[in-house]
Amino acid sequence: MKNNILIIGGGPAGLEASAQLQRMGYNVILIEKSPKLGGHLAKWDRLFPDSVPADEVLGSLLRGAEGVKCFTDTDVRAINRLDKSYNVRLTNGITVLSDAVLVASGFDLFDAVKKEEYGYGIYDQVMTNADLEAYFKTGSDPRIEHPGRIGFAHCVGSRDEKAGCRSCSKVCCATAVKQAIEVKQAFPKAEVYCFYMDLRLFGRHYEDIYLKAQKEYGVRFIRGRVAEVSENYDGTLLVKAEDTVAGKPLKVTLDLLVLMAGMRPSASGKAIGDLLEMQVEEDGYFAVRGGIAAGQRSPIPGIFLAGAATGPKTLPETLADARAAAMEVDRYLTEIFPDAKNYKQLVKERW
Amino acid sequence: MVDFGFTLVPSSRINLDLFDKEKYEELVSMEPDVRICMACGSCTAVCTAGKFVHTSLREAMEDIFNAKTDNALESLRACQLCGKCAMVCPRGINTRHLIMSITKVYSKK
Amino acid sequence: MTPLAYILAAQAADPEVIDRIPSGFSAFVLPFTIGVAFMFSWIGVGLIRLLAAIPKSDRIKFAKSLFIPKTALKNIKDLFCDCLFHTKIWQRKPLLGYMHSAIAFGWFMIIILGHIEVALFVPARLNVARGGLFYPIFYRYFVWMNPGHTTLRGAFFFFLMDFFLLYILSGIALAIFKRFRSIVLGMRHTTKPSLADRVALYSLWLIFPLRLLAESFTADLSGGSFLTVPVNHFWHFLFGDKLWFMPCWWAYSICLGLFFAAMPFSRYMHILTEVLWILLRNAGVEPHHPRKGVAEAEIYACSSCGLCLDACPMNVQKKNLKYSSVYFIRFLRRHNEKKINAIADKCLMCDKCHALCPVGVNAPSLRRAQRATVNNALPYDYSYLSTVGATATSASTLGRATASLRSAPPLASQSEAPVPPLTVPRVAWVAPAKVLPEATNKVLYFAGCMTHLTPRIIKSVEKVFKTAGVDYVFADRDGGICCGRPLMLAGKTEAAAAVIEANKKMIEESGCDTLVLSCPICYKIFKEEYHLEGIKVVHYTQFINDLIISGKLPVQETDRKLVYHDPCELGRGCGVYYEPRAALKRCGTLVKASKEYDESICCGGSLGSLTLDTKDRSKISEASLDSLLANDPQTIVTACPLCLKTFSEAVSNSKNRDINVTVKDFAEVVCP
Amino acid sequence: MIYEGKQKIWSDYQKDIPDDHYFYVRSCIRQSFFPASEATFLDITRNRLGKDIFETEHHTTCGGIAYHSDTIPQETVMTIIARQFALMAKNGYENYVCSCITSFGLYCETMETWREFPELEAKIRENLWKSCKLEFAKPKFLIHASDLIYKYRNQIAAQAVRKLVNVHTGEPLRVVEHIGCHYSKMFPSKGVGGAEYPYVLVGMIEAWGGEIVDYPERRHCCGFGFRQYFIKGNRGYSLSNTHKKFESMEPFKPDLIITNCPGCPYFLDRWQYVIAESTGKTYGQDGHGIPALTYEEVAGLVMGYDPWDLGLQTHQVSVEPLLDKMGVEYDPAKKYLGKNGKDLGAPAPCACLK
Repeated sequence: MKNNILIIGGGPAGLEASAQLQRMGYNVILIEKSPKLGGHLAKWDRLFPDSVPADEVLGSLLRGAEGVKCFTDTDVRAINRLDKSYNVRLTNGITVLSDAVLVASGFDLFDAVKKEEYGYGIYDQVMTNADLEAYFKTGSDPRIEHPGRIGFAHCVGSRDEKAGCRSCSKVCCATAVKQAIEVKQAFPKAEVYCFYMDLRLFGRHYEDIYLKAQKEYGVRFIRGRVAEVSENYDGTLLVKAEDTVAGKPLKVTLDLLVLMAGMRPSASGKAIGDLLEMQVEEDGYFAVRGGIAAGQRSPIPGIFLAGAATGPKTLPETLADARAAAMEVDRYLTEIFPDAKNYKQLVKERW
Repeated sequence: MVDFGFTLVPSSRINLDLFDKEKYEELVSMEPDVRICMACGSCTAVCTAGKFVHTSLREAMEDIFNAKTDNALESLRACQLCGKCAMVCPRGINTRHLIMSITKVYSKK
Repeated sequence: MTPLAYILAAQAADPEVIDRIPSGFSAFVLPFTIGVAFMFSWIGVGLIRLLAAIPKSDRIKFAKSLFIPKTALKNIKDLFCDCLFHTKIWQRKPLLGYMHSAIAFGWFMIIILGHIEVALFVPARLNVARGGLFYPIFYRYFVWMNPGHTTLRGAFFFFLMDFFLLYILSGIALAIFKRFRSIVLGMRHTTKPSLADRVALYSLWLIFPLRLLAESFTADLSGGSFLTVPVNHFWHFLFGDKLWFMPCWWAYSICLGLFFAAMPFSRYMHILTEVLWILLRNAGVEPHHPRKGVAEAEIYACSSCGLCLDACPMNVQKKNLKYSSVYFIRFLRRHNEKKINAIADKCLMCDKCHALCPVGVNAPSLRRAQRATVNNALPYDYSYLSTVGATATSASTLGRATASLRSAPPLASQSEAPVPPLTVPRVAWVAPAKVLPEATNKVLYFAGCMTHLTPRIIKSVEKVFKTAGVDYVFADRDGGICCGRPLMLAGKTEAAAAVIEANKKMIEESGCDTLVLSCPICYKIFKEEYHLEGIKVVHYTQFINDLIISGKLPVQETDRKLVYHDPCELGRGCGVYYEPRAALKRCGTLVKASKEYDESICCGGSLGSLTLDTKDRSKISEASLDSLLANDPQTIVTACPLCLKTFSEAVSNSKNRDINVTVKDFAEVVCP
Repeated sequence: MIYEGKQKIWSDYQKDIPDDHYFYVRSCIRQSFFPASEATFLDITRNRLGKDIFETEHHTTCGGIAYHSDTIPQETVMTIIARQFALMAKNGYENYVCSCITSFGLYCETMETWREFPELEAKIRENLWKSCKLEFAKPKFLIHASDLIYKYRNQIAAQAVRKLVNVHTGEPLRVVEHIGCHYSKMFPSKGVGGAEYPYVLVGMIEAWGGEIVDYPERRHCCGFGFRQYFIKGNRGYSLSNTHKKFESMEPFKPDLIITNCPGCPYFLDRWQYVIAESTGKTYGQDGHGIPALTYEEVAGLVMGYDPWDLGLQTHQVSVEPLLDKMGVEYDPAKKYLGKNGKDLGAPAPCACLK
């Protein structure tokens, strides 16, 4: 008998896990709340560190998940736990009896409006990293018209307790460096500044793009968080930060400021978590069972987690996490789930 | 003018709008390595002259970016070009040539 | 054989040679005459200008030197060896040496013999007014052999002339061949000729074949020997009795004329300027400017032979060929300021091009002079140095390292002293460790900036001193100031003088009698520029070798295969090749590098270059490493902190995973 | 500037302001600098709007000046504050409205501290009883006087005789608002509109027909700063602060600055004079300065009070150009007459500032 597996979230984690589980012979049902599969990846133009088109990556993920039963525009209405399985009522009226549920609800981008001092949504020339990607994809944005000076404010909604997000979002430094290069490619005469607190370029090739940004594109990296943004009479921006390396306050007039909005736990993911009474940690991301050694099981038997639902991750990390989750689901469905007699004991011992 | 016994205090703020792009480009064409510093401070730490007086290539580069070029020259006046900084620079910056190039470009008014 | 006396007597009796053309002139000599007259006037004017540009003292020095027997002898020797025989090239590349000497010496002999012939047979024609300028050159055209009166003497000259013509032709053949396959003659790279070079070159190629043609056409009239006579017969066989020799003589003259006219603008200028340069060099007159005065003789003495191309370590990458000394000198001649500076700054100052130059052109020194024209005026402020010497008034304030103190940690006050602002001078740069009585007859060890970044050298040197029981003072244990050589190399001559002054004061007041240096960069400048009265300046390789010879430092022989790298500043810079090798031979088996002694390849870490980037440097390191690894050594030994660091990095970064070699400092190997 | 974006933020920072029955406490500084403003506040609220605003002569300073100058400890200042609150309760009020921003900030700080550290509150309760034999109480609503005028802005507009409009051009007056630092920078949620885009004064200007201008250094301190101003050697910093604000607002050509803090109108006014007299630079039209008024003064002008009754003659920067623009009738001869009609004498004319 084929087990039903419900995967919540049609982003990279959900797609990759669907593909893997389908290959293992399971009956996979994938639901996605938005009309389109791909999550944030579908909105991105190019990916760090080597600037591959996001569409290419998404294309291969979608091809991998071909044949998976997929409902877009669909959310979870209610979940009931049966003895071992879950009875899930979807918003499209369908009810699924699922033996395992994989929550791949991903992340939300930090709402940059909350950092009031940066004036996103108030000043004409302030945009976010996502807006810039959209510009790269569509080629048009009223804010971008031959900007002479462009700034990137790192850590917007990351490492900011007052904004309710203490943790690092992991991907923004590399994204900022990538976008700084891309902006320089689009506007070679522009001066580009990156305001950072620490450059967390930990991954493979990340340091290379940092060096490239400096060496080939002359991007200026200023160590200091953007503290205040105001609008000048001519609509340009007055940006203030401290150059902590020089130990002096600094100001600069910019034509465009790009806010590197960080990762926050997905709000709709949280809603589903509430239905399941899933445990959430202080940072807002779902708690995992077994700590760092086993990161794909939730504390509730039969509920699995993958991707950014359990904290900020890069795309390769998300995909690896999804594959690992698929393995975990398979292990559960072959070793624990079928044994009706000892199920509870097995769960106690091995979940 | 009335003397009130106090007056406007000059700002210590860095104003990047004063950055002289032309001169900087001249420097870059002379020694492109000025772009790749990551402000680790190794050069300053090993500096032979720095044992006696305040000398810092790292600061000088920062000062150039921050439109305080006179400070940059000041930071390098005591340099003996011994090359220790070149030996320790993790990015392999050609420090000696950079120091001379900075002096060359920014000491002509 | 007929005695010479007889030959001379016979000449008076019956004319052997008859002046064929009474006027002693033919229109074809014009191209040559014009060319050569132009060349001589050019050189004459140039010589006067050059001598005028030299300071008066140097002029007097130069004039005097010509009459000092020792210098005069050396002049003669150098002129023959360097200009005619090219012994330096012979030594390194025999085939190339043969080529050069064939053309130079052969041509020289033809000219001399031509004049002797004229002097013997038609002496009146030596007079310039009667064609003395061209007559000896075209002698064979102007004379008619008196058949049946040919003496042995005449035949002898005919033979010599043909012999040297053949000699030259063999050289020319090689030269033409070299243009296309230079590697056969031992040159990987050859100079790219300029336009004037090409004109002169092709004329030169043609001159001697044309001479053969011209002389062989007239050989039945004006005589000839083993070369020209058979060729003459061949022409007769081919063309019968109607030989139109005039076009050949015209062509020969035109080529000569072209060659001499192009000469001042081409590399061939060296044929004459070399003579002046050798005389000036031997007189001890040194250039003060990269282009003016003596330097002019020096740069025009460059033959553009291109031997420096292969010598230059930068040329492991073809793109760097343009920075070679030959091009530096070419641009100096052309006054191309921008290119001159770029080339001057790139050089590693390893001195190899100088060591290998057949005419001894000191290009690195010219480059340094060029750097000085730009960099000497750059502002600096060493006011803080003024206190350095003053406070180190006696050895008592020096950091004295006795055996008992050596292991003691540095005082907290030494390492944690706050840095005062620029205007406040530091009290003492050598922190006092212990007050000792006046030190005389003592050794002062100066590690230098770079050695402080390679602490294993310091450790080993101190170990050597301790083992050998040397009572020494460590001058810059807590760091010192720079020796001034890097400033000197950068062309900041005045700034270097300030640093030298400060160090000199400190050393002289230390009361030491021997100064030991572990850095060749320091060593070179201490030796050459410091003029330390009564203090012996030695490199630690020399000092340690002496310790070994005198039995003070016992060494253990191992079976390790060692290879020694000659640091540029130590080997070529100061001529220290022997001592390190002598010492190392006692410690293991010393194998050869493929290039060593004065041909050793710079490690790439040199402070000499101002603009060479890391990538280019690592390519040089690789090449140098390859040379050292030629005979599979287990340990690379060097005696310079820069080389040590560079090779250590080169070995660990090497793409060749089979490399199994350690890099060690000389002192580490001698006293492990 | 995207206005909708600001509106969204304003909607996030609203606070409850009761309509009536307030215990009013005055500001030490304002009573000296601009005494007419407090009088106007009481007149508008009591007489024009018919509100119950109670005042007692027994209230004292809040202790803020001493506290911020590091001369008294926190417990002392808290006890002083507890006494004020006790007076309010004793008189049967639970809504506390203060005239001073420093006080407002200090009250907020104290209440938050008590909330976080109940043991400290207990100690103050004890101090209060020991020293004054008063029953400890806390206000139900803590309000700044500008909050109240903000609350009544539409009622005031309804009674207004004129708008903040240039009568010659028909264009709204360009107004710069300046909030006292301690109004909402410490606790953004305690101020109307928060700290980044405070709405308390903007609301008044919008209601009264003016146009608000937003300039880069709008968040910057007026230059007061107790330590900077009190010590002459530091006074240059205070001056430089103010200078920076004026340099930043200059291109926007404001007609008027509206403030809600005791120190701000004073420093924004007097330092214009010092800047003009020591450097020659003026920021208003034709060598005039930019008038820096309190919100009560602006409300009074709108409601048709006589400028000299509002105390506008106590400003260094002459207000006449503004009055002319607004079409306010005034008698220049009465400018320097005291309350009793006696001539106080005109000040010596300035060299640079008209």
